[in-house]
Amino acid sequence: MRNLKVPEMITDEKLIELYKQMWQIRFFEEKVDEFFAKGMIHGTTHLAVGQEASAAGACAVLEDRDKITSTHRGHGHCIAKGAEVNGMMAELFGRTTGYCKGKGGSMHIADVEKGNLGANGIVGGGIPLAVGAALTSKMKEEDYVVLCFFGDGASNEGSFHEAVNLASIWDLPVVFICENNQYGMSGPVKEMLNMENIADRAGAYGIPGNVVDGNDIIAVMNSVDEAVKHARGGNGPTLIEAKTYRWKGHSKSDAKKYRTREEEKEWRAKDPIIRLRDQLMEEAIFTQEDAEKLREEAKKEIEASVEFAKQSPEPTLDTLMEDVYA
Amino acid sequence: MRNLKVPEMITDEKLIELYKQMWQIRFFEEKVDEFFAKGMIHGTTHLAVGQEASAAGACAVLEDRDKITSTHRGHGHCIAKGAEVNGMMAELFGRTTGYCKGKGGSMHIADVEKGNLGANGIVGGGIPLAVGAALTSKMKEEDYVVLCFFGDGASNEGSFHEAVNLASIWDLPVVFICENNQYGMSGPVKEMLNMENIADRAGAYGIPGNVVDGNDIIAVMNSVDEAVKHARGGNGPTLIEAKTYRWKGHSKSDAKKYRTREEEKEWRAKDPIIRLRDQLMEEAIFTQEDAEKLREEAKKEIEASVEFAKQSPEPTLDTLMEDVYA
Amino acid sequence: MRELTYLEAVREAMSQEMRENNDIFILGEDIGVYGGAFGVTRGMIEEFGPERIRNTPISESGITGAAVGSALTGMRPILELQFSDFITIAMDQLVNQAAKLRYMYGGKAQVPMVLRTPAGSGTGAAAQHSQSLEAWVAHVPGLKVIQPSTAYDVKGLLKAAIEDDNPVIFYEHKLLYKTKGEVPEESYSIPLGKADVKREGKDVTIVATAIMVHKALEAAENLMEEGIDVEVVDPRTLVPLDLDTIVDSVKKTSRLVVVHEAVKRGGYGGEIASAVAESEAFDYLDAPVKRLGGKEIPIPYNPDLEKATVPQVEDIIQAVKETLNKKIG
Amino acid sequence: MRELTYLEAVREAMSQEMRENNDIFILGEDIGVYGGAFGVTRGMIEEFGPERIRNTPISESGITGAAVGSALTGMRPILELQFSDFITIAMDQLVNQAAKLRYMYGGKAQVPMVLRTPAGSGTGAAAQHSQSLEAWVAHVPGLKVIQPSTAYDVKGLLKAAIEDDNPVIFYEHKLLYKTKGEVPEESYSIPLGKADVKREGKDVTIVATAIMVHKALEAAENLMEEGIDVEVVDPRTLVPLDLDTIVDSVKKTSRLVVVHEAVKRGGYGGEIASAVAESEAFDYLDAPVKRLGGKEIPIPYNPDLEKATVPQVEDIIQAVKETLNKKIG
Ligand SMILES: Cc1ncc(C[n+]2csc(CCOP(=O)(O)OP(=O)(O)O)c2C)c(N)n1
Ligand SMILES: Cc1ncc(C[n+]2csc(CCOP(=O)(O)OP(=O)(O)O)c2C)c(N)n1
Ligand SMILES: [Mg+2]
Ligand SMILES: [Mg+2]
Repeated sequence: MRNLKVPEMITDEKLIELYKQMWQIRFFEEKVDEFFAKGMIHGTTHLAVGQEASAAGACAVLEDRDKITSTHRGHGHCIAKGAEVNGMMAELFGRTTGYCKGKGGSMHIADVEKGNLGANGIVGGGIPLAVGAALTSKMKEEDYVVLCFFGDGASNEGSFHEAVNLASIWDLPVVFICENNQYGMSGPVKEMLNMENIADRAGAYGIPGNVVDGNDIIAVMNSVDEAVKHARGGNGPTLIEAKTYRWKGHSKSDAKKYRTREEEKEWRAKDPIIRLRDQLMEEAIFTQEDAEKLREEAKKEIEASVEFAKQSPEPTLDTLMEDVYA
Repeated sequence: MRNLKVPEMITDEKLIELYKQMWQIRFFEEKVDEFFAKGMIHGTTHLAVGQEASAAGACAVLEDRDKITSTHRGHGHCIAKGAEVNGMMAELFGRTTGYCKGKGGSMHIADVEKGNLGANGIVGGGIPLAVGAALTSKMKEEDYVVLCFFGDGASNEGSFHEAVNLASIWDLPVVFICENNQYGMSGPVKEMLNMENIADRAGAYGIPGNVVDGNDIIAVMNSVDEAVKHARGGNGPTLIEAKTYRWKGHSKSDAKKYRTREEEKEWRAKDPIIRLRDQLMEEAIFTQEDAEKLREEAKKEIEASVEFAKQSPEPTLDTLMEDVYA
Repeated sequence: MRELTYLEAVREAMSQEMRENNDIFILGEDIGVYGGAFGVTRGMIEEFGPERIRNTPISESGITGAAVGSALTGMRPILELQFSDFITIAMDQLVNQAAKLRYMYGGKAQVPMVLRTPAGSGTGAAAQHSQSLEAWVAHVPGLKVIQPSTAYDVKGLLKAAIEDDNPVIFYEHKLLYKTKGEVPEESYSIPLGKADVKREGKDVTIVATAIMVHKALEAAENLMEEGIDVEVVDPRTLVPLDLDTIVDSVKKTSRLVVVHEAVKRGGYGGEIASAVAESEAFDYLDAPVKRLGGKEIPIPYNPDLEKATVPQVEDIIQAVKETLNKKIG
Repeated sequence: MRELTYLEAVREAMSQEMRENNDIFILGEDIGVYGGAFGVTRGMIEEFGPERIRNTPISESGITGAAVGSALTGMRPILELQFSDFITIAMDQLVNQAAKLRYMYGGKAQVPMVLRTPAGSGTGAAAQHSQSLEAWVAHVPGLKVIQPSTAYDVKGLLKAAIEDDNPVIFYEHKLLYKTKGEVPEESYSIPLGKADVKREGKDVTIVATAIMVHKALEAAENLMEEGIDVEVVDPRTLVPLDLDTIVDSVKKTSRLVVVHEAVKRGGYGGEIASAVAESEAFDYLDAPVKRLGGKEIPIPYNPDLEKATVPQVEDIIQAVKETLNKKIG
């Protein structure tokens, strides 16, 4: 019956859930975009609109006990790993009910207990952390895998090189997933690396490398699932490159001079959410009406998170000196 | 007539000179070893006995205007790039006539004017410097190539990754030459990298990689010559791996527990100096007597350098605060 | 006179120097068409082209080393690090290479480079993008360290930095980028190691750096209303430090408050305070030297918490009053 | 009592802790059969095996990050960096990750790790292998910083560091490794943040760290012959700093000399001197606080030059005398 080949744990319900999750990510990001533009949120932000499939697809094949490390562009990963959007939105509003009690903000949302070891404001900074977490898994025989997200730009940091090498020689259960969205802040991947596929860097560490269409959630799931199994089986890391695109500017203030509007248009046509919707409809997993309803639900949840955030208390100054030392 | 295939600028005279130079390196190192053991030299030292061919062969194909960056194990590179052994030995004795006026010591001998940009006490620390020097060559159109020496261990430093990537995307005239002597301080390359050849890391930067027998000076020359031409032609960097072995311990105090005496014996049998001697005799470029004479000359020069060093003045304390700022 | 923003003054200094000397070039992440994370180099690639306004990969250690290597061989690079917090990745190349090469080589080399980088909090960018780490580099022999506070100073000091034959760390403050001041069009240079008395006064000396200069001046205005006459000294360069000007001021006022945004513990305020105490000014001091600095916490995200982390005008006012109320013995 | 060297005491502390708690492991370059650059871990791989005495590639940033990541998820890593100068490569993982994760995450994480690393000059290893950079990390909220000076202290402080739930930077001094002292066989812990009065005296206080404790004690012996009675206070931990003990001592002696090996400019001596001046001890001071530190140069190779770079016993004697000859006002 099925044309869709998905990993065995991915049920129809899960696919439906993932469809909705991608909308959650999209709406979350658009809300944040709006609030930043209005000056209602402080600081800076990096939105993953257009990249929903790599976050949702990669995390979909994980077990609860598995962990992730994320990046400055981390809201999607966070939602995909199961975070509550309320706590996330509250964090962006700097409230006490936020994941970091208002101390971290967009770039530092984490939920260590549930296995999200955190976003990271340092490009490449989270990659060695993932390796360390995988070392714990191995040494304590906790049988979890660590999924390490990073960008194309990050693959030029020394931390990438050192960390992947470590994971390789120690056969650690990590899956390195490079979300190649074609640019760093503005630096085109084509000018910053002299090779077609970042996944080919796997060869420098003697590990498998895989290129995948990052806008195809099914492809992402299959690729990550394979890598997770490889890792869980004690065979060490894999480097996956998910080719994708960020629709918005790099951060709040970006005139996007480094790319053309045509290119943006082409990529918008490859909307990963619409793609999954069409696939699920084709497979009769849901109807257009279902799809619309799920989209609406997702939207409402994000709106509710805004209410939650707005009604949450601001931290008081007596919390300032707390949480430095354990 | 010739079985020896060498780069076109390598004359018979040059080959003879190289033979002598390798002995200079060997004797220099052995002298230093002796003085360290006797406590006559201060600090620490890293000797390149057994690795003479990669230093001498790689530098042999350079023009005077070309530059090198070196490592903590840098005496051989220094001699090969044309330094005076007197100034080197004086430096090790901490004298004012030393290359660094006694302020640098073994790990910091440099001769920037003549194109040796210096040894480096930081493993991997010199690799980005080489890239910077190559950038100067390109921007000022000075048409020189930079030969960048580093070890197998250094190839796991982030600085290696970042620097090679830079050189690649900017097509800089650098030749990266990894002297793979099988170990870091004690870490076996087999346990520290999960791949057969370090040269294969070239693939991660879209540049050519070459493995060469580092104990075969002719092979080293040919490989480096090709890479130098490639670089000088504006085609960017090459990564060469010269497989070799250090006969002595890592530094002054090394019980060499991490390797076997058999392995050492095998490698000693591949003495690069004897190998060149036999080749030159076979090709009738010199006789055994010539060879013996050259060896003696080299030895005398090193002995003379010791005399020079011993008779040189110690720096006075009024030089202490000099040379910090230009 | 013509007014420029601090940001425009940085750009003008670089452009003027680059027109004069082909050896000068800029390298850094996204400095090309993007114009740099804060827009400082905006428009420069159009004038100078992509060779001299050189976009780099995200490789702080590699590009810093490339700057050092190019400086060592005759170029005069200006390296932009997007946030001064990322100096953590470049420390080896800065400290073990740039700062030491000349000395290690017995004076036979030089490394004429400038590392420009924005520091400071107040933008809501949280703990990894808001630090003030100048104390680290000021502790390292071989480096020079500059913290300009005005548009006028930033232009003159940057020219001096570019012309200096040593590695210079040039801290720009994010919140100052948009501040305006009179800036002559012609090229001029402010010698490194010359403090500036930003306000004369007789009752108490405040030594303040970077953005704290402005907060100190504001505090001084407020205090004047209460009849307290504050002198504000801006060292401008931490290394070399113009201790003489500070000492002279303290000899006049007999009281000293040192204020910086960086974390107080181990901050450069300790150096300044101690150096004054060791100087002839000690005998003139009528109260202990008081230091103000950032709290001993990572910079938090929430705006109120963030503000409470670093000294504000009211804190300075209070510190001055405390100092005035203290008497020795 | 049984005597151990400082080096053996480090090893014993680690071994005892590792026997008690399987979550503790050591990682670092060449710490296996080689025993580490200074031989500290020699023999440990035989007892604990290669998983827990984990040899790493030469990747200071990667292995530091791996330590942080493993600490974040339940292990208690001890990371050995071969020379403290290489901390330059690890700064990002230490400062932007280890030190800040807990705060950034609103207190919902912890990073219990120890970074052990040998510091200091005197071995002829020149500028890149001889620095004392403790002031950097002491400036960073979220880190704790220890500088033990004796075999007894090193064992007790290391146990405390390993048991601490925060990232702790533990500086060992190369020249102290071979020094001997009485060390109990049983496991004991010295609380972090507790200074030790290494010698009681009434005329002047010397606050000295690491190897300077020994030089200060030697200076004190010499000065005693001239009737000058010196108190030597060893803070042992820079963060947290036991200011109370120092203040009490200064209140007693009225004079303070602070001495460390690190470069004086921007060194932690400035923090200590200023903190004392800001404390109630200020009113007791009969002379300005005097700081002694390393000269503002990279460490040179030649042994005489090297020695002249950092404070020696004679310098301390002289500083004490100068302080005694100075009178306030
Ligand atoms: C070490 C470091 N360098 C630079 C930056 C500034 N910066 C933030 S995001 C970014 C681009 C990152 O590119 P990539 O890794 O491809 O991720 P993307 O933003 O495309 O998701 C840069 C340069 C940073 N935060 N950290
Ligand atoms: C950044 C850094 N890490 C560690 C060291 C200590 N160390 C000096 S040499 C060495 C081994 C280097 O191995 P490799 O690069 O293979 O060079 P080799 O010594 O074999 O010539 C180590 C670990 C150092 N000097 N610098
Ligand atoms: Mg990207
Ligand atoms: Mg090696």
